[in-house]
Amino acid sequence: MNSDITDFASLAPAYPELLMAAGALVLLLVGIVVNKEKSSLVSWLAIGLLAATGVLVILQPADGVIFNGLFIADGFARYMKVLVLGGAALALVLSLSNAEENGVHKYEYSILAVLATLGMMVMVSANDLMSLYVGLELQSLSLYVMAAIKRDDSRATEAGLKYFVLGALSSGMLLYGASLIYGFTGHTNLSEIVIAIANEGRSIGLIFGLVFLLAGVAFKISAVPFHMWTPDVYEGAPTPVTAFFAMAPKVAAMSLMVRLVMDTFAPITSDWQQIIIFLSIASMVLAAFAAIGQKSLKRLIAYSSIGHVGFALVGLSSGTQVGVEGVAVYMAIYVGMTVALFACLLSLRTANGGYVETIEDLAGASKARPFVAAIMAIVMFSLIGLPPLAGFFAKWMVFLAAIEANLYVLAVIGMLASAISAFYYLRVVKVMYFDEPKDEFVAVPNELNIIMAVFGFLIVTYYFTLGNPLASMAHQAAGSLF
Amino acid sequence: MTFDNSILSLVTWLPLLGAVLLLATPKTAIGAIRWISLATTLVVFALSLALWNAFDASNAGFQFVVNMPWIGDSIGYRVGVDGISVLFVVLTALLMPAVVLASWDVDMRLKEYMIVFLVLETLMIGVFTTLDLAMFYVFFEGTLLPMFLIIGIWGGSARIQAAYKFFFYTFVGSVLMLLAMMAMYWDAGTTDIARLLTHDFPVGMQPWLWLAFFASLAVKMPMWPFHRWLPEAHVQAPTAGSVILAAILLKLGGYGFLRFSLPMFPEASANFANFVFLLSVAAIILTSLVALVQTDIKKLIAYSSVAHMGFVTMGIFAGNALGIQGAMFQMISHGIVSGALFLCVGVIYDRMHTREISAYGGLVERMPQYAFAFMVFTMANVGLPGTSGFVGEFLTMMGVFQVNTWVAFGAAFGVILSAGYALWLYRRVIFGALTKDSLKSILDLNLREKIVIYPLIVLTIVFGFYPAPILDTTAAAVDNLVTQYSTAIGRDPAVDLADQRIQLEYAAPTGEAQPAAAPASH
Amino acid sequence: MGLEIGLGHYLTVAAILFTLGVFGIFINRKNIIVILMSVELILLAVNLNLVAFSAQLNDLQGQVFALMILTVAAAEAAIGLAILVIFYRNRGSIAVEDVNMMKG
Amino acid sequence: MIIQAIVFLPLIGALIAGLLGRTIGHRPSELITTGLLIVAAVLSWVVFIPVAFGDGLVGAVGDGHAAVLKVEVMRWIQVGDMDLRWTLRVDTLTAIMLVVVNSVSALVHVYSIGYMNEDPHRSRFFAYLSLFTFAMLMLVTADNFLQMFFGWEGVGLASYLLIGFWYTRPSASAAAMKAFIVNRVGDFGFLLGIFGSFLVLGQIGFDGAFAAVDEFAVTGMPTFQFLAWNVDAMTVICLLLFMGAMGKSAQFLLHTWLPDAMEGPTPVSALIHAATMVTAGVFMVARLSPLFETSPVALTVIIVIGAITAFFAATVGLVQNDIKRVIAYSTCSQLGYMFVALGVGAYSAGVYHLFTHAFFKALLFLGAGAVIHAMHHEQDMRNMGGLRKKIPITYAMMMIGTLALTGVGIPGTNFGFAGFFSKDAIIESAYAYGGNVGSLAFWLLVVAALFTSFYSWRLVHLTFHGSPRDTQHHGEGPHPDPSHAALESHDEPIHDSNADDHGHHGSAYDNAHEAPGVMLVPLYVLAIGAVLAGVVFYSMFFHDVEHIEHFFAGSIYVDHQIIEDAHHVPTWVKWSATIAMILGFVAAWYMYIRRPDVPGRLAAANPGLYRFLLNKWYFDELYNTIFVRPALWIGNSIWKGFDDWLVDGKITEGLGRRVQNVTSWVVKLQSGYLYHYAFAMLIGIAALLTWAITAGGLI
Repeated sequence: MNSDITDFASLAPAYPELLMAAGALVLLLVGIVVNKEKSSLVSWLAIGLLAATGVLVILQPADGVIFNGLFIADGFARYMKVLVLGGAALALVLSLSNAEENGVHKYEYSILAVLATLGMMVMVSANDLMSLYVGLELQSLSLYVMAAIKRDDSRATEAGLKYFVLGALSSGMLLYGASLIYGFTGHTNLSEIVIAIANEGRSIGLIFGLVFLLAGVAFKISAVPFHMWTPDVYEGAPTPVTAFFAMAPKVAAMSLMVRLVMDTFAPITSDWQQIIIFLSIASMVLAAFAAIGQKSLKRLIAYSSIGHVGFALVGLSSGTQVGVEGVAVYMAIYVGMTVALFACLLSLRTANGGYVETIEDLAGASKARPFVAAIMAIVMFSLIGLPPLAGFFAKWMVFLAAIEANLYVLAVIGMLASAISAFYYLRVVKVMYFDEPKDEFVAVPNELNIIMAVFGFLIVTYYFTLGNPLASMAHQAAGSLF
Repeated sequence: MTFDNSILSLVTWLPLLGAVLLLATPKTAIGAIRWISLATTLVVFALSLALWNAFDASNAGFQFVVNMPWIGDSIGYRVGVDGISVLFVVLTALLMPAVVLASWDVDMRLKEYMIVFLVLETLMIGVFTTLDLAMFYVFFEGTLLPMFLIIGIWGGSARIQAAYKFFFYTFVGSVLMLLAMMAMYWDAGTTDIARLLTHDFPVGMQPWLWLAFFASLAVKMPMWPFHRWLPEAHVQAPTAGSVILAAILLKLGGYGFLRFSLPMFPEASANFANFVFLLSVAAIILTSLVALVQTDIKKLIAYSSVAHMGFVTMGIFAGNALGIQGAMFQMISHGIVSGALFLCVGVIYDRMHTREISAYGGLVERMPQYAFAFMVFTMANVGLPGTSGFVGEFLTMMGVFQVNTWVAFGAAFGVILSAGYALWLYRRVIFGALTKDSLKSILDLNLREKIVIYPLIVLTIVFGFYPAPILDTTAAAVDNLVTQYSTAIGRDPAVDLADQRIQLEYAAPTGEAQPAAAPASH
Repeated sequence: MGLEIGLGHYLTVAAILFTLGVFGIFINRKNIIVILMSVELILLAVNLNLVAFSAQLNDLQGQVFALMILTVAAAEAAIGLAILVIFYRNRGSIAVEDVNMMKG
Repeated sequence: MIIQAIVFLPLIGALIAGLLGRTIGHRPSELITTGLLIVAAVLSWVVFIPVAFGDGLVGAVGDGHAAVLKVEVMRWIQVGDMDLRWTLRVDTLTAIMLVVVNSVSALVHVYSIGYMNEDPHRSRFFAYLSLFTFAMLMLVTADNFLQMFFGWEGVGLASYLLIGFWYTRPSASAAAMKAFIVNRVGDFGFLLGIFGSFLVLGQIGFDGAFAAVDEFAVTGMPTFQFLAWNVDAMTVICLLLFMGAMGKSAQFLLHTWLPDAMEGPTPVSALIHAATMVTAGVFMVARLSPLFETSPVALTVIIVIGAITAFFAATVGLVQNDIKRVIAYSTCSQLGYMFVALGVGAYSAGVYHLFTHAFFKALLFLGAGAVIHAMHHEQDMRNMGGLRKKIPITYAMMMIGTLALTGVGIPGTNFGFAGFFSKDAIIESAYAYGGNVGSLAFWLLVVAALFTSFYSWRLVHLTFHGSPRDTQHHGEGPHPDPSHAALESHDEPIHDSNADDHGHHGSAYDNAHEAPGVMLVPLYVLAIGAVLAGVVFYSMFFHDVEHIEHFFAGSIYVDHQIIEDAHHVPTWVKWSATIAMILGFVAAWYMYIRRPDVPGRLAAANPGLYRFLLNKWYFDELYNTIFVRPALWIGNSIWKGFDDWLVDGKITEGLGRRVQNVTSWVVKLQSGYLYHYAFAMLIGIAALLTWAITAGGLI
């Protein structure tokens, strides 16, 4: 508790965050001094910074609780941070090509991304309602701006506005819940809250707080019924931004959710389990149905991401270590699939300029851009959860946990939902492969090709390549929570 | 891992290697693509023969076993074959070269086409070689993906509908099986099939597991009334697709029943046996009647497949050596015969581009060799003794007769009906005067088609007269299965192994006689 | 015999404020500015809660928390207004009804 | 070795002619197949002679009482203890069949060389013939149920191929299909019978089965649960097996395929549908006599069916105009005789008739073939007549055949044609059997004998006597009857590949010519058989019980009682058949020579009866209405109604539509309005709160 702030070494667990913070400021300076045209330089620097931080996280595994218990670094946090950083960095890479017309060429964009990522890292490592709130807000505020960064585009601004208003509402809920929890446990520090709950047991106030708090987090992972913003924001925001939204923030929020329920509220598992199960079922089912009705690809992806959050929550609702492992693996694979997906999306630009907006625009892509189409198809099948692709192994983990916890109804509903969801994923494949081509597609930037190739390969060969290491890492990560 | 044990992994993954090779070849190098695919499948076939040769039929257990943990605790890399699975491996490997040859003239996206088929081969062989529950599902379900593309991309006019139905029928069924597998994992603490086989699942749990598996396997089989997707898929799929679908993919269902339902949930299987019998007989009689009135050659054969699968399920759940051996044989034989029949349909479809029966007639005039081949397979389809088709039908009916005469009685109607639809088809397509101008110039089998079809003719007839190679291979494993099953459900294994006659009741003895009910054993 | 103001009353007031804020967000069909105010109202409710609790528990953390919230709220309002401005530039309106280009 | 030769030479011939026929040409294929068949025939006589006249089967194991010679060829199906092997079993019964099959087959091969000499597909034809012979041999040499079933189906296949040999004729391929499917109906029973006997006897091999049956004498008859009833096992099994026999031997109810089978080339009719295949049923019952003996019920059924068939077929034969159809129905009716013999327990008599019948019926068919050949493929007797002068040899042969068929002979003496001995033997046994069944059978058979002689002589008269009628045409035939539509429908114009025959000018009568030698020689040989087969083998088949015992050496069940009784029936019984025969002859002579107008008036007088007979008691129509059409109808309605409408339309795609509905509803929720979104969140919170509080039991 009373560790001397000035003793820099004692801050080892927070080195990555500190590096990020400092780096962000430096980038700001760089961005100001270099002239606007060189903005891609800033992006590369940002990517470098994120990568460096990632390396730091991996190479410098210092566990511990610092800042008077505000901040915790453990295996779980590290695992999630790597995912967050990876997702963020890849999202930035995706934004490099045609940044101009996406409106993400301004150097502020990369800096905001870095700040948002910093916020997420704080969320992941938050061990106190306050640090939790601060991290969350740092992330959210940056994201609001990123959503609306294409200032002259009315869709983008509307997306920003919606995201902001609802986000503010949700953080209001979260705070209200936090205040109640503080009031009924007498603590803001998570590890102390656990003890308090364990001693004093449940009370209506506490449950109120729990619900409001979880609702706030559920908004960030866009779980039904707190998902309403997702489709609109995904559609409105420039595609690279959508890619960013779809990966890092989800991971961060999910890890926050996991830490809260598995750690802080462990003593009242039965209470939060109800809530998580409800969120999970609602998300899976609603997403499965809603996505079928979509024409816009990005909206479809939005609903798909909602659905996948639902599946991840299936694992969490088991409340077991296997469940947490499942969530960890699931988020990792989810990030991988999303990266590949957006890479494909950004690679398919019709000759008359502009990206493919609707599903129909993909018609005959398999003839014009066989490689991209193939990767896209693979990703779609993987999102369905069809073996032997990565998506299946993700589902395997989470449902395994659910079955272990005897949540049969949940499992069956989930499985049927995934069967229904196959409808819209297959539709994409069908349009690309079975339909006749409409218009030409232009060449694909290299970095996208590389990303698609790498992640496509990993998705296909998951069983041989990533499967084993990822499983063991997730195992360690989850272990640190128990 | 000695070579002996690595051979399974080799057989399983080699086709994938071929696919990768194709990936590297430019799509314009048609010749190279064809020959690489052919070579790959041939090598795999050779290996599978070596495997069969090295396989010790007297050993009822798994052989060439490789067993190592892989992903977490729940997924391992485990392979091995026993008398039940090894033959399917050979069958798959046997038909793939035929399929490649049959698709020699495919001009649309040949590269992707061959890649998809090679991937499919790996998945299909994997289903039979894997000994890991999770991996079984991976392969089992994985076959959906290439087949969906095959039907959807290279299929006929209404291909999209067909592809979707194929996908959803199978997928919806399988997800339940997946959950059942997870439950099994938590109950037994392993996904090692070899260990699961010896694990006693709680009797209360078995019905649910059984039903979950049934949901998936019955659709794959397909059993009546879950068969509706099959005719559509067959009609729309390209020839090669139909061949694989009928010859191998349908067998996954039967294999699943033999590998999981019967040995792992014996009590449940016994309780559901009558239910299965009912569906089987319904399949045999009703779908045969439906086949009788088809106007599309492929549809007719598809429906007849459903009927023949009825014999398989019937035999499996008879639960005695006769029935199960018969079911095994029936599956292998049907693999050869139905595959060949679809190849035959492909031959005339390539020439006339129609599957309408009414568009043909009198082909024997111009295509005597074709007529001969088609006759052989038709007769095998009818179940004429001396063709492989007979042995399976006979054994399954014989086996089920020991258990339930009603079922055998119903199934025997299939004997009449199959003759009905098969011969009628033959008469309308092959016999009669060749009056249609479109057919006047039709050509007989060319060399490539002969190379594909004639070996199958030989097999059909050889296995009809000398089925021993197949029956001997399966014998030990099946006997083992039967013993476990009947012991588990409290039946007398000796009877089910047919080592002993059933205890007859005797009417009042005629003439001077010992007290009745003296068991007439020999 | 004056009325004793206890924790309960504070919580009630805070709850009412919170509800007002929320209702302000979805009953109001007119103006987005109102929504921003409602958000502030919510945060206010939260602060009231925290302070009340901290007094009750005589523990400072609550008040620290409240101060943090005030700070962040300011930033939030700033960003909100900024977004609102560019939105107005694009659409020439800040009526809530007009914020639905994207739906379905 | 000799046995294998007998069985497999035909197969070799078939393979050569079938697979290499195109390359080596027609003539070689003909010669090879025929040559091999002749060798096989000679060999089978070599096997048979010692059995008949020497001291039993050469190389047979077991004493004279059960002399069997077995040659194992290879394994077949082995599951559990069901051990099936391809084994050739030769005993007396088999030896007889070997002789019959191979001799007739050889002769038919020779005959066909002449008959088919213009057909472009000759080699295929000979391949089929030899293939059939092989299958038939496998059937008669079977050592277990399944091998018998193999031969059973094999001959079915061959007959299918041969009936449909002129595939361009729709009627031919239709008849072929009908033959196969009707036979399959019989096989339905046969198969179940096999299953049953394996279940009850635990044996698939004959010896084992017979041994098991013997045990029942001790243990009493077994019963088992068949379908819903607990029944006497052996009765059910025997009836099921007999069902198979009915199909193959065209017995009443399953006879409809035989007349249509005449679509095949005439030699085929002679070989398959007269001499050999159709007698397979008789052979089967005889072979399994130990089983059938255990079930009086089954035997009774056999008698009744047999008697009815004999009578029914004869009645239909009375009015047919197609020369081949007449003989076909006669075959049908003669088979009925055989079954009666089997039923009453005089198995030897049944086999005896099978043996003699083979010769004279083959003779008749080949003779008819010669006539048709002479008349350039005209088969309608109403267009023949007076051929006696044109084709005297054929005429003579037909006369011999007719005399044999009608059973001309003097009771109590050794003078008589083949048919005389065997048929009288059966009739006497039937009478000796006594009881209602026995007497019913007896009278039906006697009447049938009368009809037999009537239609046989009618055939002779219409064909050979009287004046040529082929210049005139349908319309004023002997039958100015109202049923011409029916007639047309029955006699499709004979189209055959050798078209040159059709261009001939002048009437067929003028161009009629005697058949070439290659076709006549077989007739001579058969004629000898038709004359002598009866008298020579009389004692060993029927006359003397000890001799029978010794001759058959346990290959069939021999009931001393019935045979003894048969020998001591009243004299009027012995004469009954002969008298019936004479009456028939007189009637035929009166109606077709003396007063040719009578038949027409008779037909006109009672058209109902006439048409009833002409249309074969309307069996085809009946089956069409109660089996074929319903089957198709059901198939159609299940297909359209269940598969397509319900499963596909309503359920599968219906589900799809439901999903779409839900979707459109869900999508509406996403209205795009902020306040709706906020509201949704609040609802969510409220719901969660309520749920958490209530479910948590905090209120």
